[in-house]
Amino acid sequence: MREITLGQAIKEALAEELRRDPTVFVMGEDVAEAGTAFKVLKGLVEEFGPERVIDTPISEAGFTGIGLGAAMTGLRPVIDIMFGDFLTLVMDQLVNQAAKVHYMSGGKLKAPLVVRTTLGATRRSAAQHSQSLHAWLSHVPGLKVALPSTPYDAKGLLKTAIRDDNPVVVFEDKMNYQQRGLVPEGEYTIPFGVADVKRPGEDVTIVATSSMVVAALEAAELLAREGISAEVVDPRTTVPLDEETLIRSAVKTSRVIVVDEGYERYGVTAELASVITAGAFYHLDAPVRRIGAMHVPIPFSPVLEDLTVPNAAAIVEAARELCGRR
Amino acid sequence: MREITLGQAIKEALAEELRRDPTVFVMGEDVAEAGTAFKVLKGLVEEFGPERVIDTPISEAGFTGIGLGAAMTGLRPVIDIMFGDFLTLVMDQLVNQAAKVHYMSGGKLKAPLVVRTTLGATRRSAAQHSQSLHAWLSHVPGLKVALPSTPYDAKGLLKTAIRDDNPVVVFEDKMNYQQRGLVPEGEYTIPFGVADVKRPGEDVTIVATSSMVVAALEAAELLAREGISAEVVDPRTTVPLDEETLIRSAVKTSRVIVVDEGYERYGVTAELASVITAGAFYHLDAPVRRIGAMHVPIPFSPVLEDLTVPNAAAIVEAARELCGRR
Amino acid sequence: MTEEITAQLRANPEPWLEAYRRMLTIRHFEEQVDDLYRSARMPGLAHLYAGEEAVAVGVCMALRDDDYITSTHRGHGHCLAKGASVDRMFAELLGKEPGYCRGKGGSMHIADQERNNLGANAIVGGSAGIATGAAFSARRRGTDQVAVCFFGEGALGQGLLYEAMNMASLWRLPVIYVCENNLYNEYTSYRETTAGELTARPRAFGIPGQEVDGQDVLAVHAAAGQAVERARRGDGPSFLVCHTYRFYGHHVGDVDRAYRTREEERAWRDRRDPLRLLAGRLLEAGVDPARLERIEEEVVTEVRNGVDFALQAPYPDPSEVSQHVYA
Amino acid sequence: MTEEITAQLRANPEPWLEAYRRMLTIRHFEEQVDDLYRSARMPGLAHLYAGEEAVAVGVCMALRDDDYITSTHRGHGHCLAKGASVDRMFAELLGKEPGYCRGKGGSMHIADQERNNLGANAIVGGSAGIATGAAFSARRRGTDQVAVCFFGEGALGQGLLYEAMNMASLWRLPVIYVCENNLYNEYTSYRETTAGELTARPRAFGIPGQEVDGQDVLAVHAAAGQAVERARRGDGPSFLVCHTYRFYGHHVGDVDRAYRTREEERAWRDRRDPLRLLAGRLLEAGVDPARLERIEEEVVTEVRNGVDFALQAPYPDPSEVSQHVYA
Ligand SMILES: Cc1ncc(C[n+]2csc(CCOP(=O)(O)OP(=O)(O)O)c2C)c(N)n1
Ligand SMILES: Cc1ncc(C[n+]2csc(CCOP(=O)(O)OP(=O)(O)O)c2C)c(N)n1
Ligand SMILES: [Mg+2]
Ligand SMILES: [Mg+2]
Repeated sequence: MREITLGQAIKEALAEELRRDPTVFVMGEDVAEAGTAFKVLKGLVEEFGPERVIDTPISEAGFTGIGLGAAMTGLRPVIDIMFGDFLTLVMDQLVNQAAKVHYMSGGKLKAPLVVRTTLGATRRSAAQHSQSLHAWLSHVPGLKVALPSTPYDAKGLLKTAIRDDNPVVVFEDKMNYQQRGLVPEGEYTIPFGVADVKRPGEDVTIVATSSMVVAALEAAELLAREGISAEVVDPRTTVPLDEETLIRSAVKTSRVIVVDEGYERYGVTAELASVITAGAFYHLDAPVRRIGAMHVPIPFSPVLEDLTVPNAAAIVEAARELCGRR
Repeated sequence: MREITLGQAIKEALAEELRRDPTVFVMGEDVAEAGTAFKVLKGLVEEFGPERVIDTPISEAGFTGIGLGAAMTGLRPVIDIMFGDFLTLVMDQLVNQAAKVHYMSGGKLKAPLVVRTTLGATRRSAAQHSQSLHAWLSHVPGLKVALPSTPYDAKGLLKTAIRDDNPVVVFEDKMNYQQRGLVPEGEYTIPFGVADVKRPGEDVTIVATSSMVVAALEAAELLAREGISAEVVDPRTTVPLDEETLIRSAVKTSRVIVVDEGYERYGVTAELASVITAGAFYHLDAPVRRIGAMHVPIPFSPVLEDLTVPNAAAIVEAARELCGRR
Repeated sequence: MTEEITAQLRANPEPWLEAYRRMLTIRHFEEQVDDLYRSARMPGLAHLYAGEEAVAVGVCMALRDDDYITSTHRGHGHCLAKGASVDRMFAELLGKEPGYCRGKGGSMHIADQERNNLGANAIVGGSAGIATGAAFSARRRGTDQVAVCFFGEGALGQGLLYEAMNMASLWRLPVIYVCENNLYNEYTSYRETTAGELTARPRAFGIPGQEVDGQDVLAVHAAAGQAVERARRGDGPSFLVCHTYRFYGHHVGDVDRAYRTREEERAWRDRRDPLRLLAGRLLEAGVDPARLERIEEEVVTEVRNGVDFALQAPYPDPSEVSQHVYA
Repeated sequence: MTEEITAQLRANPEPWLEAYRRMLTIRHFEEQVDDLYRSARMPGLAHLYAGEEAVAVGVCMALRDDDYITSTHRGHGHCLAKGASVDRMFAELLGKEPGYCRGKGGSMHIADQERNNLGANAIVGGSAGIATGAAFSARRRGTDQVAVCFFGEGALGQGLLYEAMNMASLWRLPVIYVCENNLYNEYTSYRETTAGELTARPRAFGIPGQEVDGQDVLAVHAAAGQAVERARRGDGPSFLVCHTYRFYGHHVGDVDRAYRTREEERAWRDRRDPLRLLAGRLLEAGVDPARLERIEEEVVTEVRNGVDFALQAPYPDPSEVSQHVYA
């Protein structure tokens, strides 16, 4: 297996699917010549041409709608929303249109649409370029939501998303495109709704999504030195959610921390905590600990921004408390 | 005290605030001559004129943005978004702009903006006119979210919203405008973040929001006949949330049901359940039971639509189970 | 013009008799819907298309079966004009299982996949992207299909339309924007909500815009035909503003209609009824009045049978509630 | 025209010397920002306004202190042109406590409440509603303030702008839309993203649109002055398309700029530098070259002092992180 970056894994997934299926295309702002603002797709347009890797005006709602219309009529668009914060502009197209068209038509119309976008702070980009809004989309029936945390997952989940007959929103951690990881040469996909135990453990379960998986693994490493064995579970998709794996781990360890970079209140941590509590209540030593972003707009100043995002230290502290080590 | 409808209570609140403060104005589609699509504001334009009760084009994002600009420069707009489903169109103006401007400007700019909109299904209006999207807004720091369930609360909360220096989204249950209730003649406001115990009880706590308060009270009545004493607690605002009152009731009864008409997954019930579990874990007999809308787009057909919305029967059943009565 | 059209009619009245049948079907369908509402046999509300029949029929007559349309909350007319059957439409409006969407969509979401009707949309302007995307798709897939986006003049208030038109123009997509200007956005005159000239809007994006008498099915058809040809040739999008009027209220429950006068309504009904205008022309062109009567009888029967079918049809099984959330 | 302007300058060069000072301040400010980035002393990125100075300064010179502006991600120039001070701006860009937003906004969100700068906006087109609302507010409050909405030509892709313009036109609001056409939406030529003629966009909503040489501060000022007068008179909105060019990349990290040629850049820098054009005119009009040199010295000192101030300023206290979420 080779080691490649998360960005390369994404490009590979797209290139393979573009090659495999002529109905696939990529559309968004600066995706072609510039290869996206994050340079992740650099080179794609050279292989597939500007008819399949398409630069758009700055019209998120418009081109998401066009993507949807294309999806309803035989194509498989991959729409690029540069920053997750701009999802605010496409909520109608995604939620009132794409998510509902299959149901509203009694199963006759389909919208095999993929939206790739980002989440995550600490890029010093301030309040309008740092949000993690995946809770919103996860709330909406008809949508699926994938949150890859490694190059391997990023490639496999994106390929699955493209082949799925439903609208799927894939959130990528924008700080993570350079993260390296092992990815096999051959073709593979990762089924939705299957959590991945990123590290097995016995004493405490850390359920972590996307950007927070790295922090959770770091925390697990630190905890190991103190003799606390942490299991790190990555749901990989919030919809569908692999409740079973989460609950099984909770039953085993009796102590659970849920970490997600979205806002804590009314966010993903609340749902995961509730699902785990409902399924493992009588096995839990203590209530599930939630760790999400501080409930403030993300500030620009680095000294403030870093306070708003969960990190390994916060996870370690929560784990110690849960395990009665303080 | 007089008995008036929830719709009348809202109109009274607006009329009083329009009279009291010349900077207040109302803006939206068909709010003036037609008095809104629900006829709730009928007559308001006659008293205050078309300069203060303003019909707009069908441009939700545009007039919400205009409201925001007006709010930032000395006015107090009350923006009408006819159906809560159309919030999809104004998420950028509400979330990236209004919610953040005070923080991003280091406390210098303010956005005393009120958005009135609706939630709730069973009006046979199908998937794009029936959603309850208050979880999204509750997820966003910088916004406050009010969910009145009675004429009394509707009036008092709306007046508080208008006087608040922050953007506030008020969700009204569109099926509830004709509901009657006691409302004092005199002026009053209701502070945000103060839950209301709509019915005291001992055996089980039913935390219910907005449209679900009626269902919860109905359930409590039915349960009383079976000898189960249910306490019905209405948080009234999801942001700020009166965690204390919720937890206190949970500690008292040891059994909690949370009911909200939004989708259950990644919705308001998850947050309320998590907050209560965190605060009352060692007092709870069983995990908090969540009851929200079924995770499907709201279907048109009445025989299907009615299945998607929580009702008194479902609450009764959950309460019986929690109390070991089956 | 009038002479030319009379000549056209006289030479071959058949297509216009078919247009007459479709328009009349819409009219009777809508009257029946109103009746279902008044007699409390229909759940919810509906927005009637009566008065605007010439627009949908004139445009759809210029289309092939495999061309796409997107429709609006006022969508029964578009759906029927594109060829849907009356019985399954009634069934949908009543929330019944044989409805086009198994009763799950209802009046505001009727779609007809078999005839590439991508569906009514209850979000004003909400289908501007979808129609443009269907046109994009036709081009990418190398077909010569075109897409028609129907919308009320109220949708001119929605920014999405401009975003979509800009891309349609840049990429010369085979899409036709059909603006049905029935003078009202719900209960507000469009003059209070719409600045400038209507056809200047598409022109601002390099799209030709044309005003059409929306009560004259021949005029609509002629303008639509040109736009369709242009689109099929690969010359890009067009925009038609069809001036029309809804004979009923905004929806079936809008009965007092304080926002407009009874005189205005009467004037349109008396002098600008698209059915009477077409019937007059057909007779003028020498068509036997008996043919029109026969068509009317057939339509009345079809609508009556359709509504009976729907009333007797079963509701979907409760288990359907959680089907079709995901494909 | 040239003669008229020379006469104007000769008659009273003082305002244009002030314009020169502001433009030069922006230029030196931006060069300093670039330096801060390259030397890794600034967190994040910034979008430099160098090359476009005549637009912000020409427009803001036509405004009163109490008039409103809204700005963009490329907002330093607007902020300075409206009268903000260099030191507090640098402090903001470095995330320091004395910054205009206490370091919480940063480059993309600088606002200056004291001069009614309602803030930069990192959502392209995101302030179209806000500026229009400020104009609405001025009118409702009975003042004669006007509001200016600055945006790049990329914002023509955002539907919100059209929604706002429609209402501004209907309600004759005192707002001026200033489109800074610097030829690129990030890394894509505006010709690939923008159909039709730019000034046809406002005209479609009944708003007069005018093209202006954005490198010529006198021309910008003249056009803005007319628009401001019109707005104050109550005659409604205007739209200016200012043709301009950014001398740096899209942001400070955009150094290879493969999407445009070095020749094009050189041509603009050599022949269309708004500072050199203004300096030339001032000299032509008889201004002593020493005055320009003095201004430059003062500006250089101000910028140097400003950056020193900011570098030494404290960061906000950690407790600030949860302040100002709610008012
Ligand atoms: C985005 C949105 N805003 C508001 C509404 C409520 N609404 C339904 S129909 C309508 C008026 C539409 O007017 P127009 O587009 O002219 O169509 P018409 O009803 O006249 O056919 C409004 C405001 C909606 N459905 N969607
Ligand atoms: C809604 C939105 N979409 C995309 C972006 C990313 N983005 C930032 S600047 C920019 C280009 C803006 O071009 P233009 O409006 O011409 O302004 P310029 O940078 O040329 O001054 C883009 C696409 C954004 N900030 N907001
Ligand atoms: Mg209309
Ligand atoms: Mg530009």
